[in-house]
Amino acid sequence: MGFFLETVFGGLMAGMLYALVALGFVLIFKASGVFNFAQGAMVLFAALAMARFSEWFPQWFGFESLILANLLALIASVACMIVVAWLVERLALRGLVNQPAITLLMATLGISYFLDGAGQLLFGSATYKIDVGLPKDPMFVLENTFPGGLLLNKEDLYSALIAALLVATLTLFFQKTRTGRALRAVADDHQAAQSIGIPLARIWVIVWAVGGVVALVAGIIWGSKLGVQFSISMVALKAFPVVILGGLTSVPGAIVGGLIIGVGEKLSEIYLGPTVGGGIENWFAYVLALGFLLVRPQGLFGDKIIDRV
Amino acid sequence: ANEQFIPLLVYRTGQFAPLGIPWGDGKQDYLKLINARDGGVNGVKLAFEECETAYDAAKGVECYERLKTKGGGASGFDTQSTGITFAVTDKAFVDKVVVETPGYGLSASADGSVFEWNFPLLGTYWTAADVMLQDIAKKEGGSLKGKKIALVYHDSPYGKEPIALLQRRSAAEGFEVQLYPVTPPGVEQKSVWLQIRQARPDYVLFWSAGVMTPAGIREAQASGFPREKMYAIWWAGSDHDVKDIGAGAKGYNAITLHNSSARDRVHEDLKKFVYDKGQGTGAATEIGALAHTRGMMIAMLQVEAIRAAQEKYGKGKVMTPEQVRWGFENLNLTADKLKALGFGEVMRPVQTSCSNHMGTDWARIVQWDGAKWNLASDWYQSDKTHIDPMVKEAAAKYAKDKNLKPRSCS
Amino acid sequence: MSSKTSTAAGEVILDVQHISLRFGGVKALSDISFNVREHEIRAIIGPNGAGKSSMLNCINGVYTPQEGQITFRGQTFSHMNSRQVAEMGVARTFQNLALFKGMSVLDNLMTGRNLRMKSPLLLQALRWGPALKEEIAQREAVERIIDFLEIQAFRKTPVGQLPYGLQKRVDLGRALAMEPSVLLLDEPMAGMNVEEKQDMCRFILDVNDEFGTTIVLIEHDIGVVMDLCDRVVVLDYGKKIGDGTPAEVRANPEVIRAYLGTDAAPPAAAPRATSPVTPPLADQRAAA
Amino acid sequence: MEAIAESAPPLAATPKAALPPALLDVNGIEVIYHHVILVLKGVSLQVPEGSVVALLGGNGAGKTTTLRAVSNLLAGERGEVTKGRIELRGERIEKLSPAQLVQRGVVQVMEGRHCFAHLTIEDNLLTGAYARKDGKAAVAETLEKVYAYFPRLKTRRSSQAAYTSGGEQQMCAIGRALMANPKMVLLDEPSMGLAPQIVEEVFQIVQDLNRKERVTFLLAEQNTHIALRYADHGYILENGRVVMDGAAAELRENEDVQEFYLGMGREEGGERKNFRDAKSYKRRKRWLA
Amino acid sequence: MLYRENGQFKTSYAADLALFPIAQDRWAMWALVAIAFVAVPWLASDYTFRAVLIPFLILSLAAIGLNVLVGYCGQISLGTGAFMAVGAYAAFNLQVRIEGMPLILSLIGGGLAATVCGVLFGLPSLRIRGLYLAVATLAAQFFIDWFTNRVKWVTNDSPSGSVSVGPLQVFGFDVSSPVQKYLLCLTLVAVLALAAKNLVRGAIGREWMAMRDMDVAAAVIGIRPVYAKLSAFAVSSFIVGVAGALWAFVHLGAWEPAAFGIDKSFQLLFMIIIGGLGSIAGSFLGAAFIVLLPLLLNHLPHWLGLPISTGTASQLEHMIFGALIVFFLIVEPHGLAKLWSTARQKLRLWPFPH
Ligand SMILES: Nc1ncnc2c1ncn2[C@@H]1O[C@H](COP(=O)(O)OP(=O)(O)OP(=O)(O)O)[C@@H](O)[C@H]1O
Ligand SMILES: Nc1ncnc2c1ncn2[C@@H]1O[C@H](COP(=O)(O)OP(=O)(O)OP(=O)(O)O)[C@@H](O)[C@H]1O
Ligand SMILES: [Mg+2]
Ligand SMILES: [Mg+2]
Repeated sequence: MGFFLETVFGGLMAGMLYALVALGFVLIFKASGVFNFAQGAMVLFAALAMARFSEWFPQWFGFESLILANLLALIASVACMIVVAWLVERLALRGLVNQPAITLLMATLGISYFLDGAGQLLFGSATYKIDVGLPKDPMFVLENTFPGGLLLNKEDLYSALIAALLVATLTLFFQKTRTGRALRAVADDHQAAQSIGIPLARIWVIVWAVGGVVALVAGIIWGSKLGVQFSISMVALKAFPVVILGGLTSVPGAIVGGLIIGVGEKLSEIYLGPTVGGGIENWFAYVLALGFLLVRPQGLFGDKIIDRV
Repeated sequence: ANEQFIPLLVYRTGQFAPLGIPWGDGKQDYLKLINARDGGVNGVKLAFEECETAYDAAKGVECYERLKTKGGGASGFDTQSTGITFAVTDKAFVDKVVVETPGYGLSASADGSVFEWNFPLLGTYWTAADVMLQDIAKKEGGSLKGKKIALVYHDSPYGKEPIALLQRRSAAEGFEVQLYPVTPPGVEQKSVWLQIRQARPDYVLFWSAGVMTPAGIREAQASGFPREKMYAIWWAGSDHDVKDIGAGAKGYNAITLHNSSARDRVHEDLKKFVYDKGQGTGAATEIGALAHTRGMMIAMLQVEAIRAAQEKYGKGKVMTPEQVRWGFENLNLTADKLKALGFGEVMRPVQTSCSNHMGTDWARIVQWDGAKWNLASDWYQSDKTHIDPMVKEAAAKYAKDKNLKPRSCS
Repeated sequence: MSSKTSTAAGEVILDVQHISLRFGGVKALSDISFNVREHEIRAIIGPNGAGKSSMLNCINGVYTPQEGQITFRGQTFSHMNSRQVAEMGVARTFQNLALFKGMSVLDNLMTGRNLRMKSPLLLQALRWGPALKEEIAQREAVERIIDFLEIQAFRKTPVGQLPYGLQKRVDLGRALAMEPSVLLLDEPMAGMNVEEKQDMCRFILDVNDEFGTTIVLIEHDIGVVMDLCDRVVVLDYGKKIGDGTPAEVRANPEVIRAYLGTDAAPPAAAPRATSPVTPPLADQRAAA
Repeated sequence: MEAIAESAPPLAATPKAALPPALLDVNGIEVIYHHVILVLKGVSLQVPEGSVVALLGGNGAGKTTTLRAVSNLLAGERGEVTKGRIELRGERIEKLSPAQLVQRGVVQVMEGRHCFAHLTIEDNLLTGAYARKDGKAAVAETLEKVYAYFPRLKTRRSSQAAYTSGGEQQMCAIGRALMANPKMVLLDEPSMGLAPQIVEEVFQIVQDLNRKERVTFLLAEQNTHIALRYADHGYILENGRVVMDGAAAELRENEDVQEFYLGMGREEGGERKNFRDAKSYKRRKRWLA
Repeated sequence: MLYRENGQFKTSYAADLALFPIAQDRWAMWALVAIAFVAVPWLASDYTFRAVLIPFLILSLAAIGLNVLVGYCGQISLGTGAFMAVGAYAAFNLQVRIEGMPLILSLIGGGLAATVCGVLFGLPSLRIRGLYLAVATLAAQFFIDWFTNRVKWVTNDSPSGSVSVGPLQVFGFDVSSPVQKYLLCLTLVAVLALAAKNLVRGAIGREWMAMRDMDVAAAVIGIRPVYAKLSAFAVSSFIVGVAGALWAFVHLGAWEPAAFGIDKSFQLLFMIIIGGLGSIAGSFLGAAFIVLLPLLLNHLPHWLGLPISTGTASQLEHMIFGALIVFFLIVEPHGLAKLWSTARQKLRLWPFPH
């Protein structure tokens, strides 16, 4: 029982981390109709910026404080992501107004290649470290109830908290503001949105910048866990089933999807894996998402797919 | 031109770049050193060209095709990747160029009678696993009986190589093997380590690469598995793998082909003849890092093969790939020779032959103390009773599949 | 005209009985019944959102009504299956243009003949023997329709690039390519000027005359409806409020209230009686 | 054949001295789609402030393209203006973004509705007010006004636009444009798919806004009858050229216009011809002869 | 005014249905075929064959397969790599398990196995659409990655999970030299490309495109979505499967599952988008672009004599590659094929501007 709970809990925590990356996808999709394959690259880029700036600033300005270094690096990284957003709009999206979703998707793949290259060129391709003081050691709770206690991971706990906070903010933003509505309009029909005076350029810069900041948060958390290196862009692969399951257009869906996928894959790996040789959690996540989709083709909380003549 | 061409397949980008960069730097640095210090091999300058594979087999094949005939024929490919090795091995038979895979590649290719063109010098994953088991047995008072040993591995041919050996030895010695595949890239390993927490193996052998390594160590830390009970393969035991985790990785063991922390004359020469002149490939701080030293060592083996070939086929001449192959097959680096080369502290003697393309399989364990690697064991050599028949079997199967007629080595 | 009235008295070919359709809270159709006789031109009119398009969607299986049934040539269905409907010879056009945008005009029309193309995949891949023969035969048929609709010049143009009005014509062409016995037209003349409407009317009348096709037509241009149709159904808010000849419907006070309005009707056409009788077919051909 | 003399050749469509200064001045524009398809071949037209100008013409004449050129929505269709000038109150606007145009008070209602499928009718309308800066109350007021114009929309306010009927969507699109409180509206086929009563209402609204709030309208319309009834001035486009223009009343008297656009037979003395009597598919227009 | 069709009249529908109705195109095509089959084998170097032409041909084939599914039928697939893997491993098993199995039959067998898989993973497409469908195909990708890695018999019990094939023979001829391999690929690609072209311009192709453009309307005119979608999956995976088998047998010779990873899927998707969705010629152009561009970028510093490190060069290559993709999409979202046809259109009108 204790082990089962541990597994579930581990899954929930992992799911929260996936959700954090998934959130970036949802945000950009919901607000511009672009399925942003570059999200992984943005996570990498942001994390690299954060890691390197926090390493460079103390060298450049000759101070030692870790907190100050992190703070300055954070500001610089946010600035970086805003610049990225601006460039993306200027150089890519602007020329692709009113194109079909698949073209936009491909463009983001191009962007992702570009960011991968640029990030590593600017910041290096070795492993770097982000240390924002997240605790690493295990924590055991309920030691009286279960022999050996329940293993919890403080780092994950903190990360989950941050993710939850971010989601709440974004949900509010979408539901309650005029801009939120405009964003959804843009996603539906670029041209019509233009025709009634929604400034696509500004909207896209905003959305991508927010997407960039979300990527930064994800990058910091994953980076402090794994070290910052090219591979970190692959956490995006873990986020796909999450977004799809939660529904491409739903912010809370990212969280719920994350939790389901997190728990689902851990349980499957631990209880099913050994019988078939293990290593199944990756595809199991997708199969899980697929199963849900067969029941609800638009994902759990996604907008209903419109099907009318 | 009087130049011997050496192709350098590297990966400076992608998932495995942190390992690939110092490795590639080391290879290039050593060649530069030979040119700068000795004016080449008996006057034959070494020419080289890098080709980026990004650890991708198809790209590796392209690099191989591009470079194999360059400069009168390539003097041997260190592909730096198991996948690329697989992809080019068959071609190498036809093209007649050497594939040298120190510490990786096909374990079976140690059999030179079948694998004429492959040289898994200094060790394979079978010898590595064997040495790890020996060290564990030593700690456990000589016997592994009744022990539980887990293998957490990168779910690819690279990670799977040791399984065959582990299973064979477990059958013979009565310990239990638990297998935990990790799907690449391995960013999320919670379920594996939860399973380990439950199954409570006595030791974990860690066949990891890239981001899987820090992720695994972190997860071990988070789930409270003692790092002292972890044994990593040499590709997961470099400085960059543990540096950022620092104290969190304290106690983590890794096997190594060479005395990693040793600083030998070659390092000084490199600094003096190359880096001080501003010719260094990487950052000077990298000199002495595990992966960098390993790169230099691999380049040194290649250079020595060329030198050996020259002794037979004519000093001061450019060797053809076939002549270089002979050199690889007739390496004899004695302790004295190594010392003269500046590698005396770094590694043990190597001698290859027609039937033995591995040369030697000395290895030892190092341990991370939170800030640096320390030697944690003496040198071991693998136990041939299991490995030799396995190599023979696998090589024979390969020969049969490929319609190859093994040469006779006697 | 006289020939018309006699054929309009043909058999009932399509009979819609007590159809009700709801979308959540929206009652798109409630208890609608009407029938269509062989060879007649039947109109469905009504204000926006009355449920006209939904009615057509029920007939060809895009929507499944919650209640009621549809009898087609003696067979009764409570739910129509699109493919079956197509096989039975019902074709339709769409209000919002449902053309295959990425395909050329020719290909769009050719899809209309797909039901007739039966050669197996492998032969198609070889494009050999029966497959090629079939392709050519169907192509001929389609070319006739292209000539008929006078869209020769756009044969190879992707339909997405055509102006709206022409797209409507292609939409009709695709339906015609199916050689249907019943043709359902959803606002075929929206977005056309009078000249083009006249052409379109001509096409419709010719199809009706030459091929004997039964036509169900939704149209907001009352002039067209009055001139062309034999009988008219009027829907309002999902209810049927009128059914009869154009003249009857026109006089129906409820229809006037809900749809026509008192003065909104276009300038009256020359009274039907005095208008010349439809010229004989030969005459039309000469003119064409 | 006399008509030829009467109808001005395309390029002679110079501003008439009698007209007030043009709000919108389109001068000899050429539009090319996909770099190869030449669609507009030198179209010039003027829209005086406070007027209603109708663009007439058959399918594919280039009406929509002209409106897109004015509102700068061509880029999304891969079209571009390659020649000529477009001026709004004397300011060149070819380089402005559609959003900047909306800020200057020019809003387009696109052909084919283009409602935001996933948004409710009300949200659709509210997004129309995105560019407005005059506060919530004013927007709410306009919303009520739009609902008053189109009561049908009010009953369907909370359904997603994709699930409304064609006509409802058309109303939504028009209403959405009105929400921006525009100074000039480019209406592309407003009557399409609307029931006759509603068509009449839409044009009443146009007239209303035009008279009371001096909103200028440029409308592309196939329903020539009604368009000429409400417009001050008309341009007839054929094949990407302006073939005729003039005051609406004048145009209505023109024989060709009567025959081809109003469907009136000459013989019957201005009566509408029966649709059954249309004889042939192809008749030549005199100005193309 | 070399490129004119004036004076060329088509007198029958058969002539109009011909692959290249314009004579100049026809000549150009024959010339191309002649060059490919005759001149190239004489002229090209081993390196060109092995590193450029063979991968180009095989990837073109895979791209054609994917284009059938994505470009023609509108079903997004991110699992192409997996279907290539199925083709490769199935062909491998046929080859090693059946004594004397002819190579061509193994390749076709690989294709058929991929077909079965493709149809299986295509089933969800009956309910799931658009980007959501990508998840089904990703499931295929990851599942098959895992399957080939984990299930022993797939690799004929190779302990490491990597496999290799012996010498190749077709109809008793050795296929070992690069030229022979090239000709084998070329023949197969030519045949399959022609077949694919015939399909997409025939009845079934129209059904696919109809499903892609407007599925409800397609249903109303009597097209069965089940048949249309699944046949697209089947045809697509067959071609992709054969390509996979070729990639493994002819190009790599020995491979591990990673050779057919998700990167391959993305790469192929790139090819068809850059080349042109819904265009067979586009698949070739796209493959050429994606195969050649990195080589070109790779050589560039050498040619220019720029002393940049391999790492930097490779990062720059990434950036340029990404930028070019975006650039192309902006210039012509319908890909190189469309760009080419626009150029042709202009050529036809030349020297008159419009
Ligand atoms: N996106 C496009 N790509 C290519 N050609 C186009 C495009 N849009 C319009 N055209 C072409 O431009 C010409 C003019 O079209 P436009 O839509 O402006 O006509 P219109 O007068 O609005 O016709 P309608 O009354 O049918 O709407 C047509 O010949 C059409 O084929
Ligand atoms: N799929 C659907 N989901 C929800 N509501 C629908 C759906 N289809 C139609 N409706 C509603 O049903 C009613 C009737 O719609 P329908 O399209 O049949 O009207 P119509 O008579 O064709 O009107 P118009 O003349 O404007 O085209 C409308 O109020 C519409 O909003
Ligand atoms: Mg309708
Ligand atoms: Mg138009």
